[in-house]
Amino acid sequence: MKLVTGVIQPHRLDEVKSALEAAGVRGMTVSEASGYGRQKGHTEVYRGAEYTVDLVPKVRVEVLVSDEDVTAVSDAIIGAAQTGKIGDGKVWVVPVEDVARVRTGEHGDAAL
Amino acid sequence: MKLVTGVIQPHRLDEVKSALEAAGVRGMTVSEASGYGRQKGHTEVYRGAEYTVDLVPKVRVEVLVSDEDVTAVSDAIIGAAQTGKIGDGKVWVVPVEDVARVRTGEHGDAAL
Amino acid sequence: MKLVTGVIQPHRLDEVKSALEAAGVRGMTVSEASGYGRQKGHTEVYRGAEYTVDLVPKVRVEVLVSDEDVTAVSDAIIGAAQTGKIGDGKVWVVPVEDVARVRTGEHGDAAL
Amino acid sequence: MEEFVLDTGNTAWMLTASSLVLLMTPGLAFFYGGMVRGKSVLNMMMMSFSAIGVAGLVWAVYGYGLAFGTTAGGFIGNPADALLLSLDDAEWWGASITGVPALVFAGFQATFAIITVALISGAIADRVKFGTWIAFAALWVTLVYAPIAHWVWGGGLLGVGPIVDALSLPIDFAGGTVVHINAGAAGLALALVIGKRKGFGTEPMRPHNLPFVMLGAGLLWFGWFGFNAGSELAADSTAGRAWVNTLIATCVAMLAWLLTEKFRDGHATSLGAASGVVAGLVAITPAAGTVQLVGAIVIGLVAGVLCALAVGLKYKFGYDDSLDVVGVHLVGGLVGTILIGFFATNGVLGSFYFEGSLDGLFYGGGATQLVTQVVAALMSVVYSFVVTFLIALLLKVIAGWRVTEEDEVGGIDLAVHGESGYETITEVR
Amino acid sequence: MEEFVLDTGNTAWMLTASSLVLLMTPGLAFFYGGMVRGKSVLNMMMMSFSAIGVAGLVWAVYGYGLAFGTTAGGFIGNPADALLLSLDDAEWWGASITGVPALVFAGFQATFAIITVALISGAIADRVKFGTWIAFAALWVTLVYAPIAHWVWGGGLLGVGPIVDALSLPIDFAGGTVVHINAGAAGLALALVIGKRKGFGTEPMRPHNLPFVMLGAGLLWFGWFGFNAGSELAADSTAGRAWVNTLIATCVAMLAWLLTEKFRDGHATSLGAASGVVAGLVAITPAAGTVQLVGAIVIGLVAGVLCALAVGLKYKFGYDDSLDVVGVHLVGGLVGTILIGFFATNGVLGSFYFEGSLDGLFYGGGATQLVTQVVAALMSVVYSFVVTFLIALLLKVIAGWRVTEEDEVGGIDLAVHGESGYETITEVR
Amino acid sequence: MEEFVLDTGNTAWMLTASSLVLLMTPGLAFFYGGMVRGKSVLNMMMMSFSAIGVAGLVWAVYGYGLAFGTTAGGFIGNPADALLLSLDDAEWWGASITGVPALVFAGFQATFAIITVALISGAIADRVKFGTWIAFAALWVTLVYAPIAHWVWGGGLLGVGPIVDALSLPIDFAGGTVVHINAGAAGLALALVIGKRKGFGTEPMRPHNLPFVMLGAGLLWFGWFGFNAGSELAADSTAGRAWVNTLIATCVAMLAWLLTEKFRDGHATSLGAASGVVAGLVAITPAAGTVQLVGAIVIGLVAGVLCALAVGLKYKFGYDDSLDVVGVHLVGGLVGTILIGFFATNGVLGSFYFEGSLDGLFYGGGATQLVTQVVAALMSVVYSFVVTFLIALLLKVIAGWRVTEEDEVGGIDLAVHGESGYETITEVR
Ligand SMILES: Nc1ncnc2c1ncn2[C@@H]1O[C@H](COP(=O)(O)OP(=O)(O)O)[C@@H](O)[C@H]1O
Ligand SMILES: Nc1ncnc2c1ncn2[C@@H]1O[C@H](COP(=O)(O)OP(=O)(O)O)[C@@H](O)[C@H]1O
Ligand SMILES: Nc1ncnc2c1ncn2[C@@H]1O[C@H](COP(=O)(O)OP(=O)(O)O)[C@@H](O)[C@H]1O
Repeated sequence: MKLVTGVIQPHRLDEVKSALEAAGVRGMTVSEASGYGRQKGHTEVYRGAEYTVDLVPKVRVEVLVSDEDVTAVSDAIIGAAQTGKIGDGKVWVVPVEDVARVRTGEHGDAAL
Repeated sequence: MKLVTGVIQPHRLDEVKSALEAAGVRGMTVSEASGYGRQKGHTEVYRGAEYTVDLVPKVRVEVLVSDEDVTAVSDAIIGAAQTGKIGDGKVWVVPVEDVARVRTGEHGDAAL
Repeated sequence: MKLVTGVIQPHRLDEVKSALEAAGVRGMTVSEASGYGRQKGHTEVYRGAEYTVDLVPKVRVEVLVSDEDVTAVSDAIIGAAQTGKIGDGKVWVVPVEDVARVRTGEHGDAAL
Repeated sequence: MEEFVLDTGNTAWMLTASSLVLLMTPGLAFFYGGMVRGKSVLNMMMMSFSAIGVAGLVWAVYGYGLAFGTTAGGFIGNPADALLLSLDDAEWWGASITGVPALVFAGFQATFAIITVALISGAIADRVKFGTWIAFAALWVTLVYAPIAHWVWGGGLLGVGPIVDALSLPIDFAGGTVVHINAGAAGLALALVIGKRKGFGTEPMRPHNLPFVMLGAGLLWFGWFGFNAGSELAADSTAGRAWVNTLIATCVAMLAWLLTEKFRDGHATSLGAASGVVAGLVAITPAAGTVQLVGAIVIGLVAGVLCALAVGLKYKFGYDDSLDVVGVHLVGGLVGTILIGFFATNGVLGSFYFEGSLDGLFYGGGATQLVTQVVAALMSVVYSFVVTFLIALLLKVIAGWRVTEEDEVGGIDLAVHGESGYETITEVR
Repeated sequence: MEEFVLDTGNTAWMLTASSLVLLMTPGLAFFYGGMVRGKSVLNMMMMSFSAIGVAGLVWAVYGYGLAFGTTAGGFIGNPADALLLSLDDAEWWGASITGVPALVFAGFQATFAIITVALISGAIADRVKFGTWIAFAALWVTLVYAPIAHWVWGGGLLGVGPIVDALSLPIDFAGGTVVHINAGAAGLALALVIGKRKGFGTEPMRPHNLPFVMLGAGLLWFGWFGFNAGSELAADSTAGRAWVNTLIATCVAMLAWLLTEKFRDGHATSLGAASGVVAGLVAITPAAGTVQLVGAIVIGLVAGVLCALAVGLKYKFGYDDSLDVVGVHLVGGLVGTILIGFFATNGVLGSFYFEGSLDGLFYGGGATQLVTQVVAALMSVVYSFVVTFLIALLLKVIAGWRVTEEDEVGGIDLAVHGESGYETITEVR
Repeated sequence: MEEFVLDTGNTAWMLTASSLVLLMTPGLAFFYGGMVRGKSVLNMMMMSFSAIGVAGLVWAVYGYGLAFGTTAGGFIGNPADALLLSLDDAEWWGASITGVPALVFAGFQATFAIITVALISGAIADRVKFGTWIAFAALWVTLVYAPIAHWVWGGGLLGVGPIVDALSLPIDFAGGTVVHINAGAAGLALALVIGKRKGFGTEPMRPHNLPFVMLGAGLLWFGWFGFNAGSELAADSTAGRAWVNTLIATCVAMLAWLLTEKFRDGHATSLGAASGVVAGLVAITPAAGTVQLVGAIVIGLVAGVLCALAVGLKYKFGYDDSLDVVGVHLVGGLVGTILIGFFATNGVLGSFYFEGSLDGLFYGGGATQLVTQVVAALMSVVYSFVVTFLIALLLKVIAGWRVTEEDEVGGIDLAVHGESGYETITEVR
């Protein structure tokens, strides 16, 4: 099993969710994040004092998948999140040694 | 070393913390997340317009453990987080190549 | 490729960012977290009722790096985040099987 | 009946005071709403807002008559007699004294009925069905608020008749017995019938937004000047006295609560400051126009300390008076009502209000006024507690009070109102 | 011209009422600001605050003259004639009747111009250039608000002349035609010219902070007592009637909106309560001093139900009136203005306001007043819609209305104001 | 001493105005509280709330006497002489002129003392011990506020005697020298003694909640009508003039600040709008009843631009006046106080206030009034700065001002008050 993590633009979340559903994914975990990279942040001004905010809002999507689905899932995320603009984000894959469903205690692919 | 991650129902956090303490865990990292899965979200209505919120609040618990403690720790999380209702969450295990304690710079099991 | 994750004191984020830039890192993902460990939380009092808050605020920094940069990057984080006080946090390394840049679809080290 | 001669000054003040008192209920929505957890802020606020709707409408249709209509044996007024719909300026007792139109008085009084209902909601935060609350609000204004208001202010049995003859005229300048003791006793009855929140005493239930609590306290204080100084029904020296006492007693109560906390817990908190403000306002309410500044200072001091201590009682006795309606309004109301027996100085002050009441123990009037105050307070406590308890039981049987445990844990805002207070990650895209 | 004799009571009330109405615009900033997404809360609030700045200044320099100066054919006043800068107490019509200084009246009226502009901004949330809004505000007060205010309140063609002679004197006690119908029609015109937000109808756009919406509703209600009871320009029985009607109609409208929702959607929401409050306030505005309590109750009921239904129209017809200026202010304003034709009881009530107007259909006055009300309402709708549409088109050509789509999606607060409303992770270190 | 004849209208207005001014301090708590970081919002608000408690109590016990009691050589009043506890309506100078009870005047003045103390707290945000602040508040009202109030308003050396004889009567209608210049100079002294926040000038310290800042600005504006128009102590034409000037000068200052920002930084911000509002209110304060509308417009314009520029000075000179008490209150107060020397038109206006003062340079009165204004302003600046500096040094030695650096970084709310402003992940379960 693998954990596919995508850090994407917040406004692409709906598209990514749909793409993952279409790819047969039945569950995922989403959280807020901030990104730092090529995409520039912005400057805010308060009473004349400038504040540079170099972190930009991102959303993290994590999907546990069986080994054979890895490519399909990462491609689904990449495809749906892509706008072609700097800051679209990253997708990465990490090996997972075990997964369990809390409700039932099942382990392995059955837990996905 | 391994990283055991649990995505659980927010109101089980206290129980999970206690169970982990009981299992001899001395540290963990907790963060907010939202889950998408079998558990249904809810519908909100604002001036007659419906909004479907399909993400449900979850809490992520991450515990770095030595190889021999993996099963004890995942079982502790599963046991404490289980309510038997859909949405109880997942627990997964990822291999970790190195851990360091920032304060001392120690590496490996000593850093846990 | 590896994923280096640091859980650090929030007020060290700026220093860590600078150190990572100096180490040649061009991107990272940052998120909020709460830590539980040796560092004590605090007690709040509301109308005489005490609430023990044992989670302390932390910031999580994640950096995807090529295999050869792992040590440099973890050392950079450790060095910059270190204050010597309890609660400075952890840094750990997880193997990554693949990374993709969403914008271009590039894979591997080129995606970093 | 004398001819009505308008006094534009008094009327201006009463229009203002009525507006100020109406603002108190949204203020209370913030005072209470900030104190609950984020998942139930809207429900808490809705209990206050719906109290305005229900109590306002009841008041308009028959509540004013119940409280201020021709008395039936001192117990209750005639709902039809003085129907708000046909109020005539020359017909109400205060018109010739104050030159304020009857409708202005009726409107001013409506705002009192409204906030008294809303105050009670603090005792039952986070757990009750909205429909049951609405029904309760209507029943309670009718069966509890209107009678007590009638007794004290509407020419009922605490205004004329045997009790007054035997003792003295009870003093309740702006609502110690009618509003605060009443709401406090009712809150206790409700909390007992309805039971505790899941997790009470074991799980942390801390205020989700303390600035909102401060906002509520600020708006309440502001509105309370209308409540207390408006209760003189005129813009005169006694109103000025009530105004200054409302400022100073509250200053002292805030400081007293903070000091009590500092000694006991090691911290002077903002929740303590906001709570001290409300405790002081509650306690000075019955006494505002009837004590000199030194009396106000003592009342503020006693209320600040006692209420700060009293809010812990619920943990001792195990009832979940969630936002301390008992600890603040019942205790604070008793402090003010009883200390009048010591500090009243009506002889000196002079206001049409005080004809028939005596000076307090410390001002040479003997103990009679003190006894009278205790009797009035007890009557309010007992009647309010008993009748509220019965109403609550009735509703428990007919409609049920509690939302499901799942809804309570998941958050009553979502379950009952289909909304959540704030934008969260799930909405931010 | 008679000599000016100050009435301190009426003046006290008008100073208070003016302050209350001014507070309504910051209140509106919260009512509206809480309803938009977190990324555009500041822009929403800035539209209200800047409306104060722009409309206030315009009013001071020539707006008051346009509305209340010597009439030019009933259509518009002379901007120079009654210049605010040289107002003389003895010079304005109301001085001898009310004993209120001219400047106080001018100030009171300024606050009406201000809030009317601000109300419109709800129709075009989250998407317009700030500079264009500023220009619009100045043009609109001049070309739309001032004329209609002149017609109705400034001795213009809805106050004297052929229309009044042929029919009757239209009744607009506190601004149904001048403020709410006007703002509603203008909002519709703007929404049509400016177009929809990106994602309208497809993406969720839920209120980011409902407690702020409740706060706004509370402050609006509070301020509205000044708006309605202040429109009597005196502290008298009619002001008292307006005050009570403003309370009770609003109570009923809130409950009616909640019931409508409960039946339709299954939930009684806090946004519904806040919206019902505003709908009731809007509807009672023109009628506040001219109907008895039963009329107020019916007006509140009709407004609560109709507005709750009307806010869905924008999805049917596909215009993005973002915060329902049409559904609440246009519809609510029409409800109140037209129901006056049924419920007016001026004969009984008596106020210098109503000389020349008739009782309503239900009070024996026949249908004339009803027809008159409809005519006045239509004139306001048509004039406001057409002229606003033209102003909006002009500005579209000259300056452009929309920020870039990228800025809209990323958040107008950051793009236009260089700020974000709340501290976020990126700032917390 | 003449017999006291109550004027209910003036009294109604003063009761209202007093309530409005009291609301300003909670309003300030939000204006300031929104501007600091989330981890110190409660402490910021507590400085305002505790200022109410402390200054209110001091005022009641002896402060009123110090300011308004029989003068000791023009420098200070007799604390015992006019003890608030025994105020007699017929005894104070204003009673026979205004018909307002003495206690109402004393209460009105209490609210001024309160807010002046609270204003200072903006200069020392996020870093001071709560106990030291409490002690400071008590000392400062006694040693700085009361004397200056006595000089200007209490029959002291800026009201009668050699300075007035040699020059003219300084004009401070509602508190330019007594409140704003005073608070600004004191803020500077405190900021210098106490030192900078850790991270000042290097770390971002942005407002954590700008809607709260807007709320504060809105409540301040609302309350300020009581502050300025109430300072006439009557509901008359001059009060009306003060009201209108308070509206229009503030409109202009808001627009001026926004334009200044737009030119300098490229953005018109909401913080700028809120700041412009306060700058305009500050500047018009001393002049509100004494200038015509054109004067008010110029004062607003100058204040808006100058204050927008002045808030940057602290970075240049390296003192951490955290929330710009100097840039807004000292600079704005000077603008208003000095421009009176150009724009005063007392001759025309007529109010008992202005007997003894002259018209301004632009109104044919020559330069004498201008010189007088400068002298009064300087006396306030110097006295306030020097005495505050000494008090601050004393407290530094005795009690210490700063919390530990760790507590400052970790958040003063948790460290000092044992609370945090908002629910966070750690509480949400
Ligand atoms: N080395 C990295 N490790 C972790 N996250 C990264 C890394 N590089 C980029 N990111 C994440 O990807 C996001 C997009 O990266 P960025 O460099 O801005 O644009 P792009 O990937 O399109 O070139 C960043 O905001 C950050 O969240
Ligand atoms: N494939 C997955 N990858 C990552 N997280 C998942 C996955 N499936 C479920 N989850 C997480 O587990 C939570 C519970 O899953 P759900 O399907 O609702 O119930 P259950 O696991 O009890 O069948 C989800 O809310 C989500 O956070
Ligand atoms: N076993 C663990 N697994 C995951 N995170 C941990 C673990 N132990 C500690 N942490 C994280 O590291 C932080 C610091 O740990 P702590 O024990 O307080 O201090 P230190 O590491 O300096 O001894 C914790 O707040 C938590 O976020």
